Amino acid sequence: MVQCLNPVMSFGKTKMKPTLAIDLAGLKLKNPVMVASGTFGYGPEYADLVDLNKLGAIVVKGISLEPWGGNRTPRIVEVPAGLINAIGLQNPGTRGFTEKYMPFLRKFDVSVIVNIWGKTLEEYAEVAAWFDTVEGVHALEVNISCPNIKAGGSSFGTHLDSTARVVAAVRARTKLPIIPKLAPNVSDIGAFAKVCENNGADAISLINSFPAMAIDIETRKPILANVSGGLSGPAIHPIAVKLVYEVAKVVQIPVIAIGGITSAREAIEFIIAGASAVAVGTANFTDPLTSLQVIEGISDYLVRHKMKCVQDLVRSIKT
Amino acid sequence: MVQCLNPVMSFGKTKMKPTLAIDLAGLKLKNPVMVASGTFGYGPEYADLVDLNKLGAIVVKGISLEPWGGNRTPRIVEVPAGLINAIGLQNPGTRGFTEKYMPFLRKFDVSVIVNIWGKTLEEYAEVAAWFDTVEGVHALEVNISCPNIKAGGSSFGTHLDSTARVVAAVRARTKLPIIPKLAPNVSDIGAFAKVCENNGADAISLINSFPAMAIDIETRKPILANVSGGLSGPAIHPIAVKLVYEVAKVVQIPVIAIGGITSAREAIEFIIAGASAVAVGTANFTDPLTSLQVIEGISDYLVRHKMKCVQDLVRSIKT
Amino acid sequence: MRIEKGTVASHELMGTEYRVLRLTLPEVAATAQPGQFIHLRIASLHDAVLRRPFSIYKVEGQELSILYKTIGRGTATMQSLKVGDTVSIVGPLGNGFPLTVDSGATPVLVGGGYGVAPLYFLARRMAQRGILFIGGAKAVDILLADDFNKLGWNVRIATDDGSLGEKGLVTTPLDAWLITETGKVIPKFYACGPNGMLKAVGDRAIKGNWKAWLSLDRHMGCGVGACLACVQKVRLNGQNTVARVCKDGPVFESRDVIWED
Amino acid sequence: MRIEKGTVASHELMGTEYRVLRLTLPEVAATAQPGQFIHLRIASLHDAVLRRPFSIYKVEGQELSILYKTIGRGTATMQSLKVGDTVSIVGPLGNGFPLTVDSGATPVLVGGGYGVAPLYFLARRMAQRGILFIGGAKAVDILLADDFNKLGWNVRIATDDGSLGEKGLVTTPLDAWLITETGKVIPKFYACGPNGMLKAVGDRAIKGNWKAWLSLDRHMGCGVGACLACVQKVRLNGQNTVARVCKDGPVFESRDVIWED
Ligand SMILES: Cc1cc2nc3c(=O)[nH]c(=O)nc-3n(C[C@H](O)[C@H](O)[C@H](O)COP(=O)(O)OP(=O)(O)OC[C@H]3O[C@@H](n4cnc5c(N)ncnc54)[C@H](O)[C@@H]3O)c2cc1C
Ligand SMILES: Cc1cc2nc3c(=O)[nH]c(=O)nc-3n(C[C@H](O)[C@H](O)[C@H](O)COP(=O)(O)OP(=O)(O)OC[C@H]3O[C@@H](n4cnc5c(N)ncnc54)[C@H](O)[C@@H]3O)c2cc1C
Ligand SMILES: Cc1cc2nc3c(=O)[nH]c(=O)nc-3n(C[C@H](O)[C@H](O)[C@H](O)COP(=O)(O)O)c2cc1C
Ligand SMILES: Cc1cc2nc3c(=O)[nH]c(=O)nc-3n(C[C@H](O)[C@H](O)[C@H](O)COP(=O)(O)O)c2cc1C
Ligand code: FES
Ligand code: FES
Repeated sequence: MVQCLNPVMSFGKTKMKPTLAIDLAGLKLKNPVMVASGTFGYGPEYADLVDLNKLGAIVVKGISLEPWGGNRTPRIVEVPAGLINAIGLQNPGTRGFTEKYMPFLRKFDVSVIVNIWGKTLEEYAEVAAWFDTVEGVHALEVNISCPNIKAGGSSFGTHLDSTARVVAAVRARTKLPIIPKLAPNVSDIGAFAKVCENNGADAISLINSFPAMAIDIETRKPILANVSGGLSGPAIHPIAVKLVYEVAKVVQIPVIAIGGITSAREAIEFIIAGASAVAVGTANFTDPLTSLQVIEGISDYLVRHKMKCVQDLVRSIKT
Repeated sequence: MVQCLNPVMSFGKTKMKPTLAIDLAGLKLKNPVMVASGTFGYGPEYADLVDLNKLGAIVVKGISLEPWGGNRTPRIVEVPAGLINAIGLQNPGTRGFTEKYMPFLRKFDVSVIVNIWGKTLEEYAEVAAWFDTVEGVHALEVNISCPNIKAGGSSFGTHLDSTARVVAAVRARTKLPIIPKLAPNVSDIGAFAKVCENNGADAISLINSFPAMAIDIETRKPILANVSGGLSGPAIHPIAVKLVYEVAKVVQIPVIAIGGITSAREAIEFIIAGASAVAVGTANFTDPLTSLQVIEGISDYLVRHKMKCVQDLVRSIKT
Repeated sequence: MRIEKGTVASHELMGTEYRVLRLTLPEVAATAQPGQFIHLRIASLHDAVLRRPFSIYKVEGQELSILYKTIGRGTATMQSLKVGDTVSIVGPLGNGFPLTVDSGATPVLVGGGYGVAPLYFLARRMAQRGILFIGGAKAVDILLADDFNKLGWNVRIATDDGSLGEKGLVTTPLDAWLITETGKVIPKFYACGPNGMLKAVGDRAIKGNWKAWLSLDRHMGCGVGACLACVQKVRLNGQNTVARVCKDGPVFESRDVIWED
Repeated sequence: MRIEKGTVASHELMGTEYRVLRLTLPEVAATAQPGQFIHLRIASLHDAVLRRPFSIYKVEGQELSILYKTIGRGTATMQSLKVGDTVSIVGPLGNGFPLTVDSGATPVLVGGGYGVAPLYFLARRMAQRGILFIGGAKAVDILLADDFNKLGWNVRIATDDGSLGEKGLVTTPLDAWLITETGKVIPKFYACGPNGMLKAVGDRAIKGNWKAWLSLDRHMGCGVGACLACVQKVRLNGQNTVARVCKDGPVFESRDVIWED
C-alpha cells in the first residue's frame, strides 16, 4: 500500500511545504520521482550534475545473469518528439554490476531499484536470487519486454501466461519488492497488470518503449543496426497516460508511470490518472536536471492546490 | 496484385517522368497517395484547395448504417508532434452520405474509397451491402477499431476471431475490393493481417490512431469530453513503420500505410518498408497541400534514384 | 477559401497583452468578410500539427490584420514573427455577419477581449452606425474604444474590476441602455466573446424578439469542415442537429444555438 | 562535467559552409581540454529530445567556441542563434588528447572538415610545434590553415577535387612526407575526421610503430556514459570490450580501436 508519510509533521516543520515522501510497496521514497532504467546508467554517470540523494529512486540499467554485449551501432535515432533506441540491453551482468557499482550506490541515501531481465525463465529467477542478498538493493524492476528465446523470441511481456510465469519465478526467489515493467504493445494492458498482481507483484511499472523503426530512404537501410528498436519520449506520453489510467483501474498495488515526462506537468498528469510514482527517462538526455525540476514542480503544484501530500493527488481524476 | 501500369509508355511520353500509377487490388490509382479517412471529410471540404483529380484516392470519413451523432466537445487536443481525437465517428449514415456526397464525388476522376464501420457484425454487413450497388464507390475500407457492442464494447479489431468475422461478413455482401484497416494496439499485428487475408480481404490498411488521453492538471479532468481518443500525427510514424514492415512480411495482398506522413520522406519510408500505397491524415490539417507535395516528392525521388515505377520501390528495404 | 503565403508587414503591441499582426495577403484579403477568420500555421513551432484560428480584424487593400492575445505555446511563438517573415494562411474561412440592417433598426455590438476584432471589421464595412458595448476583466482588456468612436460609434464600457467604465459585466450597461431605449429603437445584436456573454446577449434578443448574431469560439482541427472537431448543437429550421462552427459558423443567430451546460 | 547556461558572444560564418559560435561559458571553459566536447541543447527545436555534440575549438578566458557545419535540422536551427541568446551546455565531456610529446618526437596532426577544430585547440595548448595535414572534398572544407601557420605549424593541404593543395586524399601528402622524413623524425599522430581517415592514420602509426591518437565520431544520446548509444569495439590491455566514445573517448590510441566493416 502507498501511504503519505506523516504529512502533518513535515507539514509543520517546513513552513507549509507539502510532503512528497511516500511508502511504495514497502519502499520508503523521499519523493515519487525516479529516473528510468537505461536512461541514467548505474548512478555515477550523472552524479556530477544531479544530487542522487534528492531522487525518489534510481532504477539502474537492465542487468542479466551474465555480461551482455548488446547490439551493433547505430543504436539510437532521433525522431519527432522522441527517440528510437536499440541498445540491446548491454550490461556487465549480476556480478560485474554488484562489484563495480553497488559500492558507489551504497554511499548515497537513495533507494536503488535494479532492473532485471533474462532470456529464459530460469535466468530471471537466478538474477532475482542473486540480488535478494545484495546489500543496498531495495527492489527489483522486472523487464518483461524481452525476447523469450525458448518461445521463438516473441516477448515474454506480450503473453499473459509467460508474464505470469516470469513474475512467479522471480517472486519465488526474492523477498525484495518486485515491480514488473509492462510492455505497451498489448491490446488489454489491464489483464497483464492483473496477472502480475495475482502472481505476487508488489507494484507495476509502465510503460516500456514502443516497438518502432526508421529507414534511411537514400540507402534504403534501417537506420538502426538492429533494424527496429523502442520509441520513447514525449511522443508516447499520451499513450502512456491512457495505459496507466487503465491499469490503475484494475489493480490495488501501486503503479509507477513512465513515458515522455519532460516536466512536472506530465508527471502530475500520470499521478492524477492513477500513478503513485513516476520515472523520468529520455528527458534525462535532453536536460539532466529534469528529474529535480519535476520534484520541485510537483511540490509547487501541491502548494498551489492546497494539498498536504502527493498521495492526495493519486487517481484524483474527475470523469 | 499490385502492378506498375505500363511504365515504359508513360515513361516515353512524359520526358523521363516515372509512372506513379498502380493497380491496387483491382483499383486503378493515378498514384499511391490517398487522403486518410476522417481527415479529409467527404470530398467537398478541401476541394477549393486541393485538385481532387490529382489524388490517388479519397478515403471518406467513416460511414455507418444510420446517421450517428458522435461525441461531445472538446473532440480534439494537440499534443507533441500529434493530435488526440475523439470525434466519435459522427456521420450522416449510408443514405445521407450517398445522396448528399456521391453526386459531387462522381464528378471527379478519382477513386473513392468509403470507410465503413458498425456497432455489430450485422451492421457492417448491411453497410457493405448498401455500397455494393452505389455507383462511383470503388472500394470499402473497413474500420475494425470500433467497440463491439455485443461483446461489452471491446474493439472488434483487437481480437482475431471478431476481426475474422467482420471481414468475412463484409466479404459476403460485396464484390467491391475490401480493405480492413487494422488497429495498432495489438501485440502481433501480422496475425491480424493474415486473418484478414484469409477471410477475403483484397488489401490491408494500417494504422488507425492509438488509444491515448490527456488530462488538464488544473481541473484534473480529461481534456476530451470522451475521456480518451486516438493519437495521430508524426508521433506515431516510427511505430507505424514497424507495424507496416511486420504486416508486409506475412501477407501477399497489398498494404496501404498510414501514420504521421508529413512529407514524401515518411511516405517513401513506408513504401520501402512494404507499403504499396499510403494515406495522408493529420497533415491535411497542418498543410492541406501535403498530399500533393508527397506525390511530387515521390516522383522526384524515383527520378533521382533512376527508377521507372514506384512499384520498384515497394519493400525494397535492405536488411 | 485559399491557401496563401502571407508576409509580415508589421507586428506591434496593442496595450500590454495584445498584438496586431499585419500581413500582406492579397488573395485572402480580397474576399474577406467581417466575422470570417483565417487559419494560421506557426511553422517554427515544429511539433505543432494544428493551425491557429484568428478572426479578421482589418482589411486594408492587400493587407489583412489580426489582433491576438498570447495565451499558450502557439501564440507565444507567434510573438517572434518579424517583418518580412512569411506565414501560411488558409482563409477566409466560415460565414461572417450579415452586413445589412433594415432601415430603422440599430446595430448593437457586444464584444469582450479579442472579440472586438471582428466587430471592428464589421463596423468598418457597415453602412449604419450604432452602439458598441465592450466588456473585460480589467482596463487592459478593453480594446479599440477610440477607433470605434472615430467611426462614429457610440461606445459603452464595463470591466469586472471597474478599472475602466462601469463596474460589472457588459450586460450592466447593456440592460440600462435597453431600458432607456425600449420602444425607441429596434436593436440588432452582433456579439463576439466568451460563451457566457454570447448566451446573455442571445437571451435578451429572444426575449425582446430581436435578432442576435453570435460568433462562437471552438477548438478547431481542419478549419474547413472536414474533421468535425468544432461542432455545436444547433436548431436549424426546427430540426436539432450539429453544425460545424468553422464552416457553418462561426456566426449563428441566437435562436439556432442550443447551449449545453 | 557541469551543466551551464552559455550566452552567445558572437556567431559568425567561416567561409561559406561553417560557422563559429562563441559562448560565454565560464565554468565549462575553465576546465576544458583539447579533444573534449560539449553537448549543446537546441531549445527552439521543440521536438528534439537529443543534445548535439561539438568539439571545443577555442577557449579564451571565459569564452568557449565551437566550429560547426550545418548538416541537418539541429545545426540548421542553431544558425538562428543571436548574440545574447542563451543555450544550455553540458561539458566539458570525454577524455581529450595527451598534451605532452616526448622530446625528439614531432606532433603530426591530421584533420578533415570540422575535424580541425579540436586539433586547433590542441595546437594552442601544446608546447611543441609540428606539422598539420588537412584534407577535404573542396577548398571550402579546408579551414584554419592560416591560423595554424600563425601558431608556427607547418601545413599541408589536399582536396579531392584539387581545388586547393594537392589533389587526392590527405594520405597523399602525408605518405610523401613520411617517406622524406623517415628516420629523421618520430611522428606522434593526432587525428580527427571521417573514420576512413582515422583508420588510415592508425594503420600508418601501427606500421611505423608510432602512436596515433584518434578522435572518434559517434551518434550520442546522453553524452555522459549512461545510455550506451555511442559504443565502439576496443582492445584494452589485451581484452576485447566495448568502450563509450562519449566517456571513455572520444580520443583513442590507434591500437585500441577495433574497426568493424
Ligand atoms: C473562430 C475563432 C476566432 C478567433 N479569433 C481570435 C482572435 O481574433 N484573437 C485571438 O487572440 N484569439 C482568437 N481565437 C482564439 C485563438 O484561436 C486561440 O487563442 C489560439 O488558438 C491559442 O493558441 P495557443 O497555441 O497559443 O494556445 P494553446 O492553449 O497552447 O493551444 C492548444 C490548442 O488549443 C487551441 N485553442 C486554445 N484556445 C483556444 C480558443 N480560445 N479557441 C480555439 N482554439 C483554442 C489551439 O488552437 C491549439 O490547438 C479565435 C478562435 C476561434 C475558434
Ligand atoms: C565528439 C563529437 C564531436 C563533434 N564535433 C563537431 C564539431 O566540432 N563541428 C561540427 O560541425 N560537428 C561536430 N560533430 C558532429 C555534430 O554532432 C553533428 O553534425 C550534429 O549533431 C548534427 O546535428 P543535426 O541535427 O544538424 O543533424 P541531423 O542529421 O538532423 O541529426 C539527427 C541526429 O543525428 C545526430 N548526428 C548527425 N550527424 C552526426 C555526427 N556526424 N556525429 C554525431 N551525431 C550526429 C544528431 O546529433 C542528431 O541526434 C561532432 C560529433 C561528435 C560525436
Ligand atoms: C537508451 C534507452 C535505454 C533503455 N534501457 C532500458 C532497460 O535496460 N530496461 C528497461 O526496462 N527499460 C529501458 N528503457 C526504457 C525506459 O526505461 C522507459 O521505459 C522508456 O524510455 C519510456 O520513458 P521515456 O519516454 O521517459 O523515455 C530504455 C530507454 C532508453 C531511451
Ligand atoms: C480527426 C480524425 C478523424 C478520424 N476519423 C477516422 C474515421 O472515421 N475512420 C477511420 O478509420 N480512421 C479515422 N481516423 C484515423 C486516420 O484515418 C488515420 O488512420 C490516423 O489519423 C493516422 O494517420 P495520421 O497520423 O496521418 O493522421 C481519423 C483521424 C483523425 C485525426
Ligand atoms: S475544425 Fe474541422 S470541421 Fe471544424
Ligand atoms: S552517448 Fe550515452 S553512453 Fe555515450
